[in-house]
Amino acid sequence: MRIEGQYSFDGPREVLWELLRDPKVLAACLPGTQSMRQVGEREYEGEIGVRVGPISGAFAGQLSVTNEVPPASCTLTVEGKGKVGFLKGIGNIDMTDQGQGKTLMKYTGEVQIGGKVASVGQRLFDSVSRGMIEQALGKLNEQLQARASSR
Amino acid sequence: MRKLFDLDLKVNGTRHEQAVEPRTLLSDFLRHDLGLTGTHVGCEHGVCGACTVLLDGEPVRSCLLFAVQAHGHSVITVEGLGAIDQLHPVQEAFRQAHGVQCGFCTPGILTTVVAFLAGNPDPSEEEIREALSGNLCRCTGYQHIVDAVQLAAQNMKTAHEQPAR
Amino acid sequence: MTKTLIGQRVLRNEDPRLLTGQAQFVDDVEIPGLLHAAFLRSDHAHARLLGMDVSAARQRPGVVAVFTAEEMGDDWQPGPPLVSPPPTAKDVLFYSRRQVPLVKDKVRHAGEAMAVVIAESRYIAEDAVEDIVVDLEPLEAVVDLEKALQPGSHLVHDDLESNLAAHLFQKKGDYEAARRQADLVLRRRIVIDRGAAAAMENRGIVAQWDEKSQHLTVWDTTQAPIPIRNGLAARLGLSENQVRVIAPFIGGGFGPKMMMFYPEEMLIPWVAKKLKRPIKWIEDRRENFYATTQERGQIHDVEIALSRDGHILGLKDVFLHDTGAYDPYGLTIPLNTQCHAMGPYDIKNYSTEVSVVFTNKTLVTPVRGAGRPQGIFVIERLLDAAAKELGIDPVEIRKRNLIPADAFPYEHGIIDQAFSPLILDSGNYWPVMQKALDMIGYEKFVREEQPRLRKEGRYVGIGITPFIESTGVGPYEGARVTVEASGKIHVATGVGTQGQGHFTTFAQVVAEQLGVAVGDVRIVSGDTAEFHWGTGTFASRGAVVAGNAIHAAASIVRRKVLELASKQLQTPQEELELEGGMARVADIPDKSISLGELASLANPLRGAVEPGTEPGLEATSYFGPRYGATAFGAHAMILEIDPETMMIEIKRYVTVEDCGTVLNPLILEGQIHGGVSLGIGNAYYEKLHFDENGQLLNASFADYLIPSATEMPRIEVGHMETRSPLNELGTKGVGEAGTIPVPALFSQAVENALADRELEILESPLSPNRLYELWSGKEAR
Amino acid sequence: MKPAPFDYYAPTTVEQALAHLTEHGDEAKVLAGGQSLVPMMNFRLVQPSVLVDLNSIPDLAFIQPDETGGLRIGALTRHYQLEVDPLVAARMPLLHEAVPKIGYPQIRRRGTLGGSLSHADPSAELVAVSVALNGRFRLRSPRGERWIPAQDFFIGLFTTVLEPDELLVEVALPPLPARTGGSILEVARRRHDFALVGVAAVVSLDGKGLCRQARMVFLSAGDRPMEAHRAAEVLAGQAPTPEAFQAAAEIAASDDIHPSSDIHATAEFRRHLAKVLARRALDRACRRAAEKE
Repeated sequence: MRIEGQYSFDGPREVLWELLRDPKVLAACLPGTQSMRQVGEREYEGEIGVRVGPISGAFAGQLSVTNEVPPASCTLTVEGKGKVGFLKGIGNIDMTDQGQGKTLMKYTGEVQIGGKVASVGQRLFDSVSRGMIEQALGKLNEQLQARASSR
Repeated sequence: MRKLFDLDLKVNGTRHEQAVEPRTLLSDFLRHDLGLTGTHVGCEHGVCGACTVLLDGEPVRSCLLFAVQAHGHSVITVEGLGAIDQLHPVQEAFRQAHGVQCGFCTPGILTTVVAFLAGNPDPSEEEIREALSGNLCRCTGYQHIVDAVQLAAQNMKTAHEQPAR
Repeated sequence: MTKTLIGQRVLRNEDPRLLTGQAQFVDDVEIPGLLHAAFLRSDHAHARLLGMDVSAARQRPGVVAVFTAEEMGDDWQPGPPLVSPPPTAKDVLFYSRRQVPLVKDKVRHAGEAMAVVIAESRYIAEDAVEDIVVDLEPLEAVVDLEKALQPGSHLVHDDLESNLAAHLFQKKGDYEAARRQADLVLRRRIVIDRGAAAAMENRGIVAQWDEKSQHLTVWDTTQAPIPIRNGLAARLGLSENQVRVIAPFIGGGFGPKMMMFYPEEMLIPWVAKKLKRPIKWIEDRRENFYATTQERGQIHDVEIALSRDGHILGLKDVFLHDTGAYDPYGLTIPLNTQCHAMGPYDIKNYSTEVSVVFTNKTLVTPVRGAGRPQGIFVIERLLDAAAKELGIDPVEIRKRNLIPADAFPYEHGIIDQAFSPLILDSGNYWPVMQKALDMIGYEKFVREEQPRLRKEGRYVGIGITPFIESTGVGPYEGARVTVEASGKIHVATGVGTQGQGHFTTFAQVVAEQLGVAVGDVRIVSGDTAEFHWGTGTFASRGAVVAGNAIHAAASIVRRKVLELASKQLQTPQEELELEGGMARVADIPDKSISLGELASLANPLRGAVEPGTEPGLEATSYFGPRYGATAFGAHAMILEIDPETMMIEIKRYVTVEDCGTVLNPLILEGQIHGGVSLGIGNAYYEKLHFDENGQLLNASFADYLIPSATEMPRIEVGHMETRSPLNELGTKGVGEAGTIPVPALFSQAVENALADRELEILESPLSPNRLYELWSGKEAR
Repeated sequence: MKPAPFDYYAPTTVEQALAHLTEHGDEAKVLAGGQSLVPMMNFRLVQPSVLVDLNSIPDLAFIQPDETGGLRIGALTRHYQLEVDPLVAARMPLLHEAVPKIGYPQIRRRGTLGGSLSHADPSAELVAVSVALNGRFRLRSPRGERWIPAQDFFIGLFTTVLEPDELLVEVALPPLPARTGGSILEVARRRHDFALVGVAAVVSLDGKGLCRQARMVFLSAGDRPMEAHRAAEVLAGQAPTPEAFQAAAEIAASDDIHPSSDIHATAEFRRHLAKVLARRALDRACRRAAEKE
């Protein structure tokens, strides 16, 4: 399933870029991320608990950041697998200055879902993935505002 | 295993007391614990309707109920409608109108129709199709089933009108 | 014989049991000590199996055993080929790759079984399945038929050079020459997508190994108990007489239960024998969407050459057929497509070429229709396009091309699914089509109603589609008919039954011969202990092939009865009649003897049976047709489309069938009704949505849309009878007639309703969303 | 397809139920009709370790008139009871019209009002209707009770303001203003499937026959019931003409909803259908309002 969209951040691009490089921040922003361990240069592992109303699944997740072009663009890859199936998301992120210390993030990518959730829950994917992305970006923006104001 | 539940219910007029695991589906309890295999299981997610039984007279999906939920209630299955040598009027109508092919969806349809006709003894074809909309059948295209329900309604009406001797 | 039973609306013998919950289906089998199986199935469509840890599952209380491919050792073998490629056909290429009991090296479709858990209950077995940890390395899935054949595509079977599973070319006449003379040549690309059979009963197997008697009993939801028994015996190293396969009442077959062997079908008996415990596995609905075979996926690049007056000069079809991850069923489906793409038409020049493609999807084997609907869809869509191009009425262009009544038997010069020459045995096509037109009031609708409704801004459309159905193919079936001392008749035959009413139609055939009540004829089918020669119930052949075998056996028994009765009553045979269970002298009531008494006399306890004679009033007989009988029919439909919501409502539906001698019109109508409902599903509701990774996105009845009572129109059924010269009864099959023409007819009626939009429908199934895209000229797909 | 193990409680009072929920928190699920929950449990998408079954609490099933002309409905009231109750038909015709569109007959015999609302499926008729009718929900927890307006209750896909130890016990539907009509329309593949999109409309006319208030709530058009605020603004004070309805429908379909794509329909087709249904629903609701003299 293709995803694309954009989000306007209330902070400068350089700070946003720092945040994206900080695994603690990523862990805090990815919905339901319990833990995150660095397992390689820009590669992380952790537990993600995805919850949609009554449906909840624990996923053993991996996150990696590649194609970094500081402070402008990179590729985020999230993978997880659990009892209810697996998911894989690849997102290309592009950041541009909007002036007044704002940053516009454009993202495009693919979400792949498999197993039980895919076979009986298809009607939910679209809004779930959109919801999770918006949630993550919202959290990131909060962190950004905090970090930016603390300067 | 989780704590067992002491279940006490009536099925087809007979009382049963039995300890069951809470997660046991009513459909499995009826079929495998009580051996009432007339109730069929087609999807276990509440769409096909093959497992429909009457709970206190109401048609419900036995695959979406836990046996423990029938505690203190009364269940009627297809076995409780009529016997081979003494078919229920609805069963008889299904035979007359050829409303049965493979017969797998039939028990759930019979229980649904018995309850439906009790509430609506003189239904239109549209109402009948609406009443059947929660029971999938792959063999008949529903037409002979609809005919059977109409026939059953007629027969039960005339039987009702004739004074019992 | 006084009155004939053939053709009567006889009520079904099997119904009382089915109506009271007393009929035994596989999941109803209970055996003391029964254990239950559940499978671990792959989430991925294509992946390398790197490892599996089943230790936690084994330790779970209530779990008896867990098996993987490794544990099977040498017993791990791919299933036997079900149907070999056509030996007679030239230019045939076929790579046989068969399904495996459990994944060993790599997963080839989502839902393929990787391990089986045996436990005290299905609940515990499913708990334990979740305990298993699998290490899979995902590979790119092969999903798209065209991409699959492009060089560099990932391979479903690494040992093959490409994903080409088979290639078959057939021709008659000279298409290129015909094309050169044509006034009009049309070329189209036609896409038909996958659907499921979705019988209400999922598959199931119960296997019991008796160590003391060294005997295996298997209850199986199969359409082919005898081949299953033979295959199991061979695989388990047993004599065929050590294996009994019972196909009890079966909750709908529709083709996939003809598939032999499913991995579970081989595995469960193997486990039962290994553990010396009875095992039950009942497929659940989600498994059914992955593990039970499917059909229909094809892409046709097709060309038709016509003369100005609408005569078909030639047809050229090049198509791809999706066989899924394996191809155990050979070329049956594409052969059917090739044979039906000429429809009921007199086509002299034909060239057809199929490439069968492996994909990372569930296996494909016949589903009610079995390649025929695709063939009919192709030719009928082309004729509708041609009619528009040439400005000829759609009925007229068909009439001009129908095979004329005096042309039968009509030899096509290509081979059919049974590898015998495609010969249309008999038929009189136009009157059937005419009757359908009359029944739906075609003239009046087109002249008066449609114009009036169009003025009111309503989008109503009509269509009519003629079609053929090849039925009753060989090789053979057999039956044993016995008169018992009770006077009741016992009939044993090999074919299984899945709701077709065999217990009644077969009984009618026997009762007709022996002058007994239909209710006094007991049919036993699908139990190898009762009869162990035969193939199975498929290709609309039960009533034709088994029916005629039973007829033959009953005729012999009739002769034996008359011979013995004539001795007993000292009356010449020709003066005797069989009626009401008695052999009697026509007009002397007291000069009679019951069949029961005769049966006892034929099986004496003392005295001597004459040399050269057999005891009992019994006969076993077989029937194998020279080639398949071909039925004909025409369906017509009126529908209305809401031009804003794109929702379609079928207003009227008419079918006229010519399937030779009708045994029981009541049952025949039931077959048509059910067939049409699957056809309507195929045309408008039922599509298996595989995403680009081979994930099935609608593996539930909530998202896979089977027509319900509120979607089905009333179906008006008409009959014509052209006997088949190929068998005594003159019967042809009708099992798939309801399904075959529907998608073609539906598209025709939709185009007709939207005539002012001039849109062309070259795909099936359709949906409101898709229609909206076509309507608003958006080719988003 | 068998559910994972769980412990089962069948309290007979709301207090007991709340006690169980408090004790088990997130581990527990409430079982009402179970017609959405149990399929998910059978698929093992949901594996609660505790089920608290409300079906033995008699006080939760009731349909009562309130003195102002509205209705008070207990959370455990079955869909079927709403379908046949004369009071519902008389006072809340929109609800009466909506219920037969839910699931199948057997599902409606078992499914409950409170269950559907707490499940918060954006495709559920009752969810949209409860907002369209200005419903107010009574929630109880060990901390006491609170009343929440329907439109504030639903906060996301399958997500409400309910705390883990809180129960929806009652729904209050206020009386409809004079000269008010309602209509619910859906497009579904099969009659009883989840709607590709649907809309519940409530129109109130003023003395001059102008739209005093026109309210539309869409289902299957976002992650919650989607109320068409912009369209409502445009219609307020307008004469109920086809043009006005068309304009409002177009605004609603483009600005007020966020439909998703799935295998049955693209977001674009859903917007198209929303526009068509909105126009038809407004027209029907308005005719019905006009009849109420």
